[in-house]
Order: sequence, then structure tokens, then C-alpha cells
Amino acid sequence: MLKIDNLQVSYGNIKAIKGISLEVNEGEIVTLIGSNGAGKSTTLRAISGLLKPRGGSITFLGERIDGLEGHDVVKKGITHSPEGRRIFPRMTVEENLDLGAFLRNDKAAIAEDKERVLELFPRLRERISQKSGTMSGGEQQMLAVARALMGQPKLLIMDEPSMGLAPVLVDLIFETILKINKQGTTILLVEQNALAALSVANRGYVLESGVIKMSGNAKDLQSDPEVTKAYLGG
Amino acid sequence: TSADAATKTLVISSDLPLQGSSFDSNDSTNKAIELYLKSIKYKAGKYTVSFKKYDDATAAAGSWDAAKCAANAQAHVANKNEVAVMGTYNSGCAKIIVPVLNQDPKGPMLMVSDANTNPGLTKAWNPGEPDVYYPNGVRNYARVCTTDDNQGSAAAQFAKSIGIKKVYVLNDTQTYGQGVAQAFTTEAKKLGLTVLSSGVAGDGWDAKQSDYTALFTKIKALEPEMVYIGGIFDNNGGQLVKDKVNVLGDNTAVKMMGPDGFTGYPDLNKMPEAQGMYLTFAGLSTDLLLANDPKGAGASFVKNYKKAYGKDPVGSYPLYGVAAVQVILAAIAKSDGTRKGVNNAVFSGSGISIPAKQSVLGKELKISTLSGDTLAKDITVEVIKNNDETTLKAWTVK
Amino acid sequence: MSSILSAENITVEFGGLVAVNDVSFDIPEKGIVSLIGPNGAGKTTFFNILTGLYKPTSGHVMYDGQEITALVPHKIAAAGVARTFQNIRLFGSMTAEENVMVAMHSHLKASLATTILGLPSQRREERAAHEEARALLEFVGIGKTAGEFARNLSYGDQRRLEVARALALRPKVLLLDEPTAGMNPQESSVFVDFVHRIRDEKGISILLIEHDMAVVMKVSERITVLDRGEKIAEGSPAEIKANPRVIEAYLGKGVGAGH
Amino acid sequence: MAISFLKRGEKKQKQSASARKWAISLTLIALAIWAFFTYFFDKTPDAVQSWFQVWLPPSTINESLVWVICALGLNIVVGYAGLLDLGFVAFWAFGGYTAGWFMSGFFHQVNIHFGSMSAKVIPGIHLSFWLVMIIAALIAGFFGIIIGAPTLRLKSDYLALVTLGFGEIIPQVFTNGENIGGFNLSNGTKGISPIDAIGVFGKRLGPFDLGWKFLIYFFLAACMVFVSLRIRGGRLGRAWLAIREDELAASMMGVPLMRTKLTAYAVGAFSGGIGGAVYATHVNGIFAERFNFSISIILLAMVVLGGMGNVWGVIIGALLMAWINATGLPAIGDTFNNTFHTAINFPSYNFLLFGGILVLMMLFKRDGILPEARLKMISHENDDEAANTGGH
Amino acid sequence: MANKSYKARQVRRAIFERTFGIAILAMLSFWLIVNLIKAPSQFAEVTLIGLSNGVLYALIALGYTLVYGIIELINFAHGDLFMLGGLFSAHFIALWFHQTKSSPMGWLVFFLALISVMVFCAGVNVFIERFAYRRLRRAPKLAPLITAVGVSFMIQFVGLRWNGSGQKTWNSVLPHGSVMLGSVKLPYTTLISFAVTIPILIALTFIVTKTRQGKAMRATAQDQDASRLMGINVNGTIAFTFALGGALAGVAGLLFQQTRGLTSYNLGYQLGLIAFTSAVLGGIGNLQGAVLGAILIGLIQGLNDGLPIGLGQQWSQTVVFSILILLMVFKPAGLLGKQVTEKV
Ligand SMILES: Nc1ncnc2c1ncn2[C@@H]1O[C@H](COP(=O)(O)OP(=O)(O)OP(=O)(O)O)[C@@H](O)[C@H]1O
Ligand SMILES: Nc1ncnc2c1ncn2[C@@H]1O[C@H](COP(=O)(O)OP(=O)(O)OP(=O)(O)O)[C@@H](O)[C@H]1O
Ligand SMILES: [Mg+2]
Ligand SMILES: [Mg+2]
Repeated sequence: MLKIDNLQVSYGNIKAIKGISLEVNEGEIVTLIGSNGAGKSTTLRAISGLLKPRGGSITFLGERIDGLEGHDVVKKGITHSPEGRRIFPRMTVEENLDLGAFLRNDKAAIAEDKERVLELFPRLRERISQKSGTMSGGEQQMLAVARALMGQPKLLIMDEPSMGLAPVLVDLIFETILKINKQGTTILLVEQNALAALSVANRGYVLESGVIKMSGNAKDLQSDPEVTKAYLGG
Repeated sequence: TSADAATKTLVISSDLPLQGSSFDSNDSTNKAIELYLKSIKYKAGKYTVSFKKYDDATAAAGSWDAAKCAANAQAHVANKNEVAVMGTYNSGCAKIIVPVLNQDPKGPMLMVSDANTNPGLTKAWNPGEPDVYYPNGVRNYARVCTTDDNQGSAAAQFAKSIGIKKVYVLNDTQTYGQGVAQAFTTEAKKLGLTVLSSGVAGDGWDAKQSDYTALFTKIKALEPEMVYIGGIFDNNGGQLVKDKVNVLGDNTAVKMMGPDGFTGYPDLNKMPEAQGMYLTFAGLSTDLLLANDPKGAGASFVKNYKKAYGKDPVGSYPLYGVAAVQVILAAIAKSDGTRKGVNNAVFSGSGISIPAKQSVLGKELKISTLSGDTLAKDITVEVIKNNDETTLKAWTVK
Repeated sequence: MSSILSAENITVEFGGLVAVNDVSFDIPEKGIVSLIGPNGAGKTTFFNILTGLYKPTSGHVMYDGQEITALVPHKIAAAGVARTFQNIRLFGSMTAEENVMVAMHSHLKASLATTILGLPSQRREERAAHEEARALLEFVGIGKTAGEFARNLSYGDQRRLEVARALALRPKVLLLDEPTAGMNPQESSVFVDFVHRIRDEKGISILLIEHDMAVVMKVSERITVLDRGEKIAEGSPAEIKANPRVIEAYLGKGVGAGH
Repeated sequence: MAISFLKRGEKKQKQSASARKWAISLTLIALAIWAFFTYFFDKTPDAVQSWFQVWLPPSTINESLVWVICALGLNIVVGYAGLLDLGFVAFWAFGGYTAGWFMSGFFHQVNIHFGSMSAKVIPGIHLSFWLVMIIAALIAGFFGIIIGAPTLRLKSDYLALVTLGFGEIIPQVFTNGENIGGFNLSNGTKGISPIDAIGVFGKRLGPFDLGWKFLIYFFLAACMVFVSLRIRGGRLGRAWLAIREDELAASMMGVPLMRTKLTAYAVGAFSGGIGGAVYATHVNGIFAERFNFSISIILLAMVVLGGMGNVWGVIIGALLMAWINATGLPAIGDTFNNTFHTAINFPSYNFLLFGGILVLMMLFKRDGILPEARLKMISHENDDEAANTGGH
Repeated sequence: MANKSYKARQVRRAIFERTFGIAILAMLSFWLIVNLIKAPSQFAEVTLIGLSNGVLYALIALGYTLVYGIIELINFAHGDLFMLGGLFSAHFIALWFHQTKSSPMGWLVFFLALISVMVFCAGVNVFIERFAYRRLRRAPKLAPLITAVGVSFMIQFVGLRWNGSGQKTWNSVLPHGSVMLGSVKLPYTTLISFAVTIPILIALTFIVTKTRQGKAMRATAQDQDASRLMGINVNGTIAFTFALGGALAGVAGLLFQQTRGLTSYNLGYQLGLIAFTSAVLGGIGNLQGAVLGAILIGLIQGLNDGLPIGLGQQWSQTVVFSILILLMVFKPAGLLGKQVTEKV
């Protein structure tokens, strides 16, 4: 479904991604792990058109999407829930959710989806007309995830969705990931909580300093001693 | 050495703001001077002259700039062959340049202005004036236009003569406008008219403002018979005239009068709201020159100008610029070709006078050897009629 | 153990919303205590009260025997209550060293005049400040980055720099708001030792907000749990772990709490 | 650890050594310029003299220094403390009028002379230039605080507006100041001129002593540079930077916001006042018309164009723009016309050229001629290929 | 105890602020009432004048605030665009279509001009955005600001060339005269200003608050990257905003030129300043705020200029800005802006 080939991305003169290749197949959950500054978020930003790659190609459903504007990438069916929440702080929770469905026109289905995500995060329903910028960190994170779910994408990209969430909610997030995956959404997941990520994923890639160091079946990675030592705190 | 001097080309210069809102007028002045010099083959007596233009405005300021004036003053002195300056346009700029030229070690160097009307430059006005501008003790500044005080007084006298009893005075808050407005106010009070505005020079109108209807609504409530607007047309005068008529009615109902800052603007004359407006003018305006004396020096000059550049000079100052140059040339002709000599020619002996036949201003132009002012105190009272300035009567200041 | 910072009956309202409801709490001298609770429980708000950023609707904050409720934030900071932020707030285009030195503002005595004249006393003071900043950066383990701009540091280093900057205030109390967010489990476990070092080597009391239970349980001497603005439990890590109310409202039992 | 201290120490020493080198070489250049214009200029061939008159007249050099002094002041407010000030012209006006009041015959009712070098003894207040300089700085600094005080609770753009407001009010007060309740504050649009001459070592500087004036203006500008650099490196400078970066975090780190911001205003205004007084002596008069919004904007452009926060950059920016404005544009125009025998009316294109220079500079060298290191980093981190990335 | 003194201080401060505020308001109302009693119909007329100037300012201020709202740029060139709009209208009506007086044909041309000037100014503004500001999206805030100053100079150059250095006066195709409401004169031109402006304001409010495009604008204003991730065409949205702002400046230019009958190359500076002030006064980025601020400034100016007891026009600028500064001190985020406490 998504195929990245020899991708290179730089910030000014700093090379952040030095030629990585990876693949996400339809119906999969793929996770990308690696320590701080490895280039995970950079890769995701390049996929969703926020960064222009310096080299390599990104293909989605057989079409080249590198070089497309961010909004055109979204039109192809990729939704990206970015690092650091990036909610619209001066808008209410409801307005944020509506923006998640900006490209959709099916009013009835949107209302249904909204109902669904509010069911998932009752706290958001409680605060439906609060300005989202005044919410607590974790509440904002819920909103960011909920907003991404409103997009009904073919491929959902999530950058550290569990950051700052209470343990109960972390569980909930991973359950949700599994659930929507079952309903047919392909997922590319970046997580610091590598153990949890690998436990839900089908496959994983380990990124280190802008290159892919290891890849394979999630189960295998989970039991790999090197991965355990470096990322799982084992 | 006089033969030697004769072979040397002497430079005369103009020092005018060539950017911003007075550009068209001053550009026209420079063109007129160039044309005039060409017509006399660049000769002044036995000397050959050439012409150099200085700009005392900057792009950033969009108008005259004090620092640019200071720089120009230095440049005039530093330019070895330069003997006299025609300018400046703004009195403030003259106040900066004159003292520098005055202290020129090879000078003093002569400056003759076409447009400075601030009285303080030549006569006692504010404390210390005019001596503060002549640290050397010798005069080096002359002008071919009359000062604000004369025009203001004449206007007040005229107002009384047509039976006005209550006036309201406005000024554009600038040096010139306040000057005439102040002179008008003082004279009007002396003549027993009721001045409805407060302050020595009346109320200010803010040229940056785009609307004067509120201002005139206030004035209307005081029921004046005449509004005197001291200032220049460029300071949003068009709008002022329009709004006066909008609120107070046309100029037969409540009269309106302005100084020569409003003369020479075809745009103004063509406004329906300007019809019937009185103007004073220190000398004869361009249009009148053509009408009064079609064969005179001024009239033929204007004709030549139109032939050379395809349009009339903008405003009345171009002719005054030429008149100032005539004074300078006469002084050069009379001199030994040095700065000091040229200046002496104006301020000593019989001084300079340009006979009516030659003067582009249509009448004899004589410069006072004591003050440097033109001796002509004649003011023309005009009225705008049929889209044109027409002479009503000549007025000699009492 | 006497307490260094204590909050008495704090209530905070935002419009109609009661974010913190009559919570009392104290930090013992040289203690390490934690504040946990579900998202939106009022933890960060409580921090903001302690540091003077928000003023409580009612209640008092006492520090070192004095009331500080009314003081402006910079005075509270200067008095020795330091904090880090949930969303990192470094001075991005200043170097790491400069970041630390900013926090020394209240200790330094140089005036405008002595600075301009460059009097020896001022220079001596600056030199000492540089050295102290260096030492603090070494202490938190990022001595190498002193000359780098804060925004260029990696996420984990930024978190450490925030701590170094807070320490430069020479605080008696240090408040840390989710310091391990965005660190991987490996780094988090290193962090636990670091917290102990701060307390042991510098004698600073520490209050921690954290969602990573592995960290909280290892580091805290006492834990307070907030839920919807109310204090629902308080006790040792073992007690809290076993408290059914806490488990229901906060901990859950799935993958998230698994390590 | 010891090693890194050593390195740092070395670096510091190197830095201060290079700063000293800068200072010494600049002083030497200044002295050379002074000597050249004071002693040798008249003896150079006419061609050289006229070249200078066209391309680099001494009065333009002096004027540029006035701009430098004011731009350095604004740089403290905008570049260091990050407070957008759109009304800096107000301080310039205060400084100018201080010179007008205390160095001329303006207050003709009284007759106070103190260390002044006026040519003739006329009534009025005539104080020594150096004293007036200090008074001007203090008056402007005082008003800096007055203006700063109500703005401190405001966020950046509201603050910009309030400063803009003061920048409009104060010149209008001077313009209408001929009669404020019967008191003549400023002589209105007629302005105050001439101003007393500057005295140095018992010598009265006349209109042609440009070399000496240059030396004095240079000295004052150098003082401003010195003060800027010193403060920047110290405790206060760091606090300003921190406030510029993140006000809230700064206050949580013990930086008193009000005091620190007010100091920035005061120090900035202080140099604005000096600049104003210097300006008055340079043009030998003070005129209310001059103090309009465009001055504030040009000053801001100088600071940004030169490289916000970098003293040397700001100096270059100020020198360059002042030169372009006063001499560059006309000189280029004249030379073009003379070389190609054209009669293009260049002054009428000046708005276009001036505007074009600003736009092109910003598009292609947006962080200024000599960018401050930190600024450079901010504005390029997301450049070109990363044109769409998220700013953090 | 210390807490009490804190509370007491809070209260004292609040009392002081309130008394001070009330004192100022009292002084203002006293001034107004004295004038009202002294000359009631003059008061009414002057108020109307202030209002009609206010709506004109509002049109320009809206353009300012729209652009500011979306990219936080103080667009100094906006006033000059308005000036250009006036010049375009003058040429369109008087020189290209030779209409110099009120007639059915004049009206027709007026409406043609309205559409053309909106398109013209929108086009110019979009062009400027594309080539001057777009490259500077990520640059420090002052870079686009200085660029705007440069653009302002360049537009003034165009104005200078097109209009000449002086001011030009033009005949209007709008009817002269006025209706009398009792003893109060209500000029037709004022009525027309209202008739054109009010529908435009309503339409604009609708676009920004109710449409998809408006939603995109508000999102883009808060976070461009996040907006991209929602599928919003950020460049398109910003261009659209500039087009809207330009069109408004065009309308203002036409109305000004037709009601005031004046063009001048440096007109944009002053009105731009007023518009900026209005926008900030109302709470920058807030549409209703901009309108409120503009009308308030129009009123203050009108009342100060036209009331029997007032400081007079030469102090207008000072009065406007003094009131502005006082207001800012009490309402630091503008009249309709909300002071947001930062959440950390
Ligand atoms: N805007 C930027 N400008 C310059 N360098 C950047 C920028 N964003 C990231 N980098 C650098 O690029 C590299 C990769 O960063 P990235 O954010 O992709 O890491 P990450 O794997 O997501 O790390 P984390 O787990 O901390 O989120 C890092 O070295 C970082 O410093
Ligand atoms: N300025 C404010 N205005 C309105 N509500 C606010 C404001 N600040 C906080 N709140 C609300 O108060 C509650 C407590 O927020 P707080 O940030 O203290 O939570 P928290 O315990 O730190 O949560 P998290 O673990 O998610 O960071 C939240 O529901 C939040 O929405
Ligand atoms: Mg990341
Ligand atoms: Mg929190």
C-alpha cells in the first residue's frame, strides 16, 4: 500500500533521514521504533507532505506522492496524527473534530463518527465546547487522536499517540488501534512505548540516526535481545 | 584677471524637494529654469553659467528633509565653481542652509528663493530673527515672493472692504499657513472684524485627515460670513474646499478666501466648489500674465515653455523660480565672478532690479539691499470664476 | 519530617469548572513525592498554583514558613521553588549554558552600571556564574552541549536541560511535570537514579507528576492521587498500587501498566 | 570537566581579544577619516574632492552616525528584548527638542549660559553640548519608562500599536506646541534654529568643522556600541533574550518581567535621546515635520536589514540605508544620466528603488547583512526543501 | 494574614482601576452631554459624519484584520492598496467611461466599477502575497513586516506615477444633496456608504463564520501544518484571504473616491494607520472588533472636530491615540479580544 524507497530528508544542511526504505501492506499495523532524534517523526512528516524529501520516492497505492502538497496527500487517504498534538488551541473540541472531517461531505456518516469517538473518550464529550487550548495535556492528546479518527483514512499515521496519557487511557488507545485496524484501516505507528507498540503491530522497523537498523516481524523484534536492551528498558 | 574669469563657467544651482507631493511643481521649476537659461544662451554679462540641480528631499521622508538640507548646504559650499543658489522651496530648509552659506569662507554665498514666505528669514519676526540666520553679520539671502504677513494683511483689508464682519480662520498647521493665517487674524482684529476662531492663527486643519465636514459643521454653527483658509492647496486643500461648500453652502452665501498657496492650481480652479472663492496673489499669476500682457516677457516665456514641454508649468512657482534666477544672473553680470562679489551685487550699491520689460513676473522686480525682500508689496486679489482665476483688483498693503 | 512547601485547602475554578477542589498537600523536606491521577485531574493546575502562575480561588500556599500565595511568579522562583514544564519551554535560541544562566538572574547582583563599566566584581560574578552553569550541565549529564542552541538538542537532552535550568535557581523544592514523557523505557529508568541524585547530592525536595508507573513506583516515597480535582488517595507506592479506587480510575490493568 | 573549562576560557579570551581588535581598528579608521577630512581633504586634487562630494560627502557620513546611534537604541528594544516598537521617533524628537530648548535662543525670556560656545551672546538657555547630551538622554529615558509602563501587560502587536500611538502623539504635540495653554513649547512648525555650536577643547565647531563633528559623533556611537555589547553579555542581556524567547518561562525562572522590560525601553530611549540631540546639532535646527512615522519605520528597517540583535549588523544596516537614502540614490541616478547621456528623472523612481531594495533584501537575505547567529538558525532551519515543515 | 493583604491589594487595585476607568468615562460623558445640550442638531450631524467615516475605515480595517488574523502580518501595504483602489475607480469612472455626474448611466458604471475594483485590488493583493510574502512564511515576524513596508513604497510609486504628486479631485456619479431628518442633514453619500458597506460586512461575516472556506481560514490562522494534515489547502486559503482583504480595500477605495472625490498617492498611509489602529483597538484578528474599533475612531474624530467644545482637528490624532492607549491599559487585548491565560 505504502512503499518508501531510499528516502532522504534534510533540515538545512543536517541530514535527518539518510536513505531508508520501508513498506506498509494493506491491513497491517506497522510500527517504527527508535530512540530520541532517530528520525521517526521526520519520516512521517515526509510521507504526509509536510517535508519535501531530498531524494528517494514515496508511493501510495501505486502513485508517487512525494512532492505533493500536504493537503493533496490527505486527499489520497492518508491521515497523520502529528507529534505534539497540534490541535487548534483557540477552537472548541467540537470544531477540532469537525476539522478532522474537513474533506468529507457525508454529513450523516460524520455525525455517526463523531458520536463514536465521543463514546470512546467521554471526557471529550464533557468538554465539547471548551476551547481546546485550555485543556490538560492528556485531554489534548485524546482530542488529537479523536480528530485523526474523524478522517476515515485508508492509512492512519500516528506519532506517539500515548504520550502523556494515564495508564488506563494508554490501554484504551492500543485497543482502539487494534479495533480500527480490524475494521480495515492500515496503520503506521510510532511509539516510545515500544513494548506496547510491538505487541499490537504485525511488523516493525527500528530506526537509528536516520537509517533502518533492523526490521521484521513484531514478535521477533520483541524477543530480540538487542532491541530489548536498547528500547524496552530490559 | 577679469578675462580669466570670463572664460570660467560659473555654476548656479537650484535646491528644491524633488520627491513626494511637491515633485510636479518643483520639477516644473527646474525645467523652466533650464529653458530660460537656454533662451539666454547661458550668458550672464561676460560670464558663462551652467545649472546644477540639488534635491533636498529623500525617498524615506517623501518630502524635504532637514539632514538633506544640511548636506546640500555643505555641497553648495564645496562645489568650487558654484556662486549662487536658487531655492529653497520650504522655509525650514532655508533656515538650515542660509547660515551655512553665510559662513562660507569664500562667501558669503547668495541664495535667492522663489517660494519661502516665512517673514523671519528677512525681518524681525520671532525673537532673534533674522540675525540668527546671518552669523557673519552680512546678508546673503533674497527672495522674489512677498512674505506671509503682507498677504494676510491685504486679505483682511479686502475682507473688510466687501463688508464682512465675522470671519473664521483656518490654517494647515504648517509654517506658511500659520504665518498668513496669523497675519490675517491680527489685521482683522485691528480692523474691528469679529474673529470667531480661537488662537493667534485660527484653528488647524489636519492635512492627513480625509474629512472636514465635522469641522465645518462646527464652524457653521458660529455663522461666519467668510472663512479664511491659510495654507497650501497641497495640504488636502481640495477636500477642504469641497467640504466647506458641502456644509456651509457655496461661496456666495459664505465667502471663502485663501492665500497664494491656493493659486496656480488648475485642479482647484476647475472644481465647482471653488467657484467664487477669493484668492490673494503676490504678483501676477501665470494665467493672468498671458491675458494681461500677451507680448510681455512672462507671457512669451510661458508660451515657450508649453512649446518645449508640451504642457503648462505646474503652479505659479516655476515663474518665480525663473525670476529668482533672473536676480542671480543680474547679480553675476554685475559682479567679479566670485561668490562674495555676486552676493555684494545684491546687497550693496544700487542692488538688483529687473525692469518690467524683462521680468517674467510682469512688473519691475526690485530687491531691497537691506533685507533681501522684493520691494513689490502689491497683492492681486483674484476670484475663481468660470473655472479660472480672474483678477478682481490690485491691492497695495496699507 | 517537617514540610518545606505546603498547600492548604486549595480550590481553583475556571469559569464554572472546578479544576482543583479543596486539596491540601505538603512536600516534606528532602522528600520525593509524586502526584498522579487521570488526565485532567488537576495536577498541572496544582503546580501552577504552587509556582504562582495561577492564583487559587481559595486556600494558601506556605513555603519555608512563609505565605507565598500572593507573590508574583518570579519572586516565588527566586525564593527557591523551581519547576519544569509539561510541554518543554526552553529558550530555544539561546545556548544550553545561557539557558541555565538566565535562571541565575535572581542571585546575580550586577547592576546596569556595573555591567556597563565592567567592574571587577561584576566580571568575577560572571565567571563564577559560567562555572556554576557548566557544573550544573555536567550534573544532569549534558556537559558537552553547553554551547549548543537549546532547540537543537534532542528531546531527552531538552528535558535534562530544563532540570539543569531549574536547579540554577538554587531551589529548595523542585517540581517536575511529566519529565519522562517522550523518553523510552531505557531512558526513563536512568532518570529514576537521577532524581535520587538530585535529592541526595543537593538536598532538594522533589515533587513529581508522572504517568509512567514504573518511574513513579520506583522513585516516590509517598504518592498522592487526584481525580477530577479531588484528592482520592495518599500513601506509599505499595498502598497506592493496591488501592481499588486508584486502579479503577487510573491504573487499569492492560498493556499500558504492564511494565 | 577541567578540559572543557579551559577551552571555554580560551574561547572567551579569544572573543574579547577579537572584540578589542575590532575596537582598535575601528578607532584607527575613525581617526584616519577625521584626519583626512580635517587636514588633507582641501589639498587633494579636485577630482578626488568632487568624487567624495558625489559619493561620500562628509555630512552624509555624519548623518549616518546619527542613524547608527538611534538604530542601536532601537536594536536594544527590538533586537535584544524583542519588543516591537513602532514609535521610536518619539525619543528622537525628545532628544532633538532638548537640544532645541537648551542650546539656542528659544527661551528668549531667560538668559542662562553655561559652558556654551554660542557665537554671539543672545538671550536664551545656552548649555554645553555635553551637558545637553546627558539631559537629552535622561529626558528621553524618562519618557521611555513613561511610555513603557502602560504597555507592559500587552502582547506584542498591541504593544506595537501603543508605541505607534506615542510615536504619533508626541510629534503632534511638538507640531501644535506653539501655544499649549499659552506656553510655547516647540515653536510649532517653524521649528527651532539655529542651535549653538559644539565646543571641544575650547574650540567652537563651525558649520565646516565636519571632521571634528565626525569624531564626536563617532565617539558617541562607539559608546552606544560599547554599552550594547556589555549589557548583552551580562545578566540583563540574558534576561532580555529570555523574555524575547518565552516570557512566561522567564518569569518562572526568576526574571522580573516589568523591570526588565522597562529597562530595555529606558536604555533604548536613552540612546534615542542622544541621537536626537546629535541630530539637532548636525542639521543645526529642529523641525517638527521631520518626526513622522516613516522615521520609526526606517529605523526598524535598518535594524532588521542589518541583522537584528547583532550590533555590527545593525551598524552596517544603518550606515548603508542612511547612505542610500541621503546620497546613494541621487548619486547613482546622476552618474547614470551622465554616463549614458540620458535624462531619466531618477528622484521620481526613488520610492520604487527604495521599496525594491527593502523587498529584495528581505526575500533573499532575510536575516540581515550580518545576522545574529540565533536568528540565522531560526530562519533557515525550515528552508527550501523543508519549506513545509512544522515550526516548533 | 499575608493572604489577606494580598486579597486586599488585589481589591485595592481593582478599585483603583475601576475608579480611574469610571472617572475617564465620566469626563467623556460630561463632555458629550455639555455639547449635546449646547447644540443638539450639530451633535447629531457630527455623529452621523463620524459614523459614515467609521464605516469606511471599517472596510479597510477588515482587510487588515483578515490578513493579520491569518498570518500575523501587520500589512503596511494595505492602506496603499486602498489608495490604488481609489485611483483605479477614478480612472474607471471618469476617464474610461466618462461619467462625471449622477445619471442612470453613472449608476451603471458605478456598479461596474464596484465589481472591477474588487477584482483589481484582490488580484493585486494576491499577486503581492504570492511574490513577496509567501517566501517569508517561516521567517521571523519582522521580515515580512519590513517587506510590507517595501511593498508600500512600491505601491506609492505606482500611485505617484498614475496620479501625479499632487492631489486630484474628481466629480462623483453619486447624487449630491441630502435628506433632512428634522433639522439634521443626512447626505445621500452617507446613505450610499451604508448601503454598500453593511451588506458587505454581513456577507463577510457569513463567509468567515459559516462556510467551509471560513473554517479553513480559521484553522490556517492557528496552525498551518496541522491544517495541511486536515486536508486544507493552506496556500490557497491564504491567497483567498488576501483576495478578500484586497476586494474590501477596493470597495473602500471606490467609496472614498466617490464620496470624497479625491485621490492622492499618499492617502494610503494615513488611512492605513487608522485602519491598523481600529483593528487592534477592536482586538486584532476579530472581525466585529475591527468594525467596532473603526466606527469608534470615526466617531471620536468626528466629535472632536465638530463639537462646539473640543480640542479641534489639529489634535485629532492625539485624541484618538490617547483614548486608544487608555483603552489598551484597561483592556489589554482590545475591546472584543479575549485575554487568554496561557495554559502550560
Ligand atoms: N525543525 C527541525 N530543524 C532542524 N533539525 C530538526 C528539526 N526537527 C528535527 N530535527 C532533527 O532531526 C533529527 C530527527 O528528528 P525527529 O524529530 O524525526 O526524531 P524522532 O525520531 O521523532 O525523535 P523523538 O522520539 O524524540 O520524537 C534529530 O536529530 C533532530 O534534532
Ligand atoms: N485556563 C483554563 N481554563 C479552563 N479550564 C482549564 C484551564 N486550565 C486547566 N483547565 C481544566 O482543568 C482541568 C485540570 O487540568 P490540568 O492541566 O491541571 O490536568 P492534569 O492533571 O495536569 O492532566 P494531564 O495529566 O492530562 O496533564 C482540565 O480538565 C482542564 O481542561
Ligand atoms: Mg518524534
Ligand atoms: Mg498536566
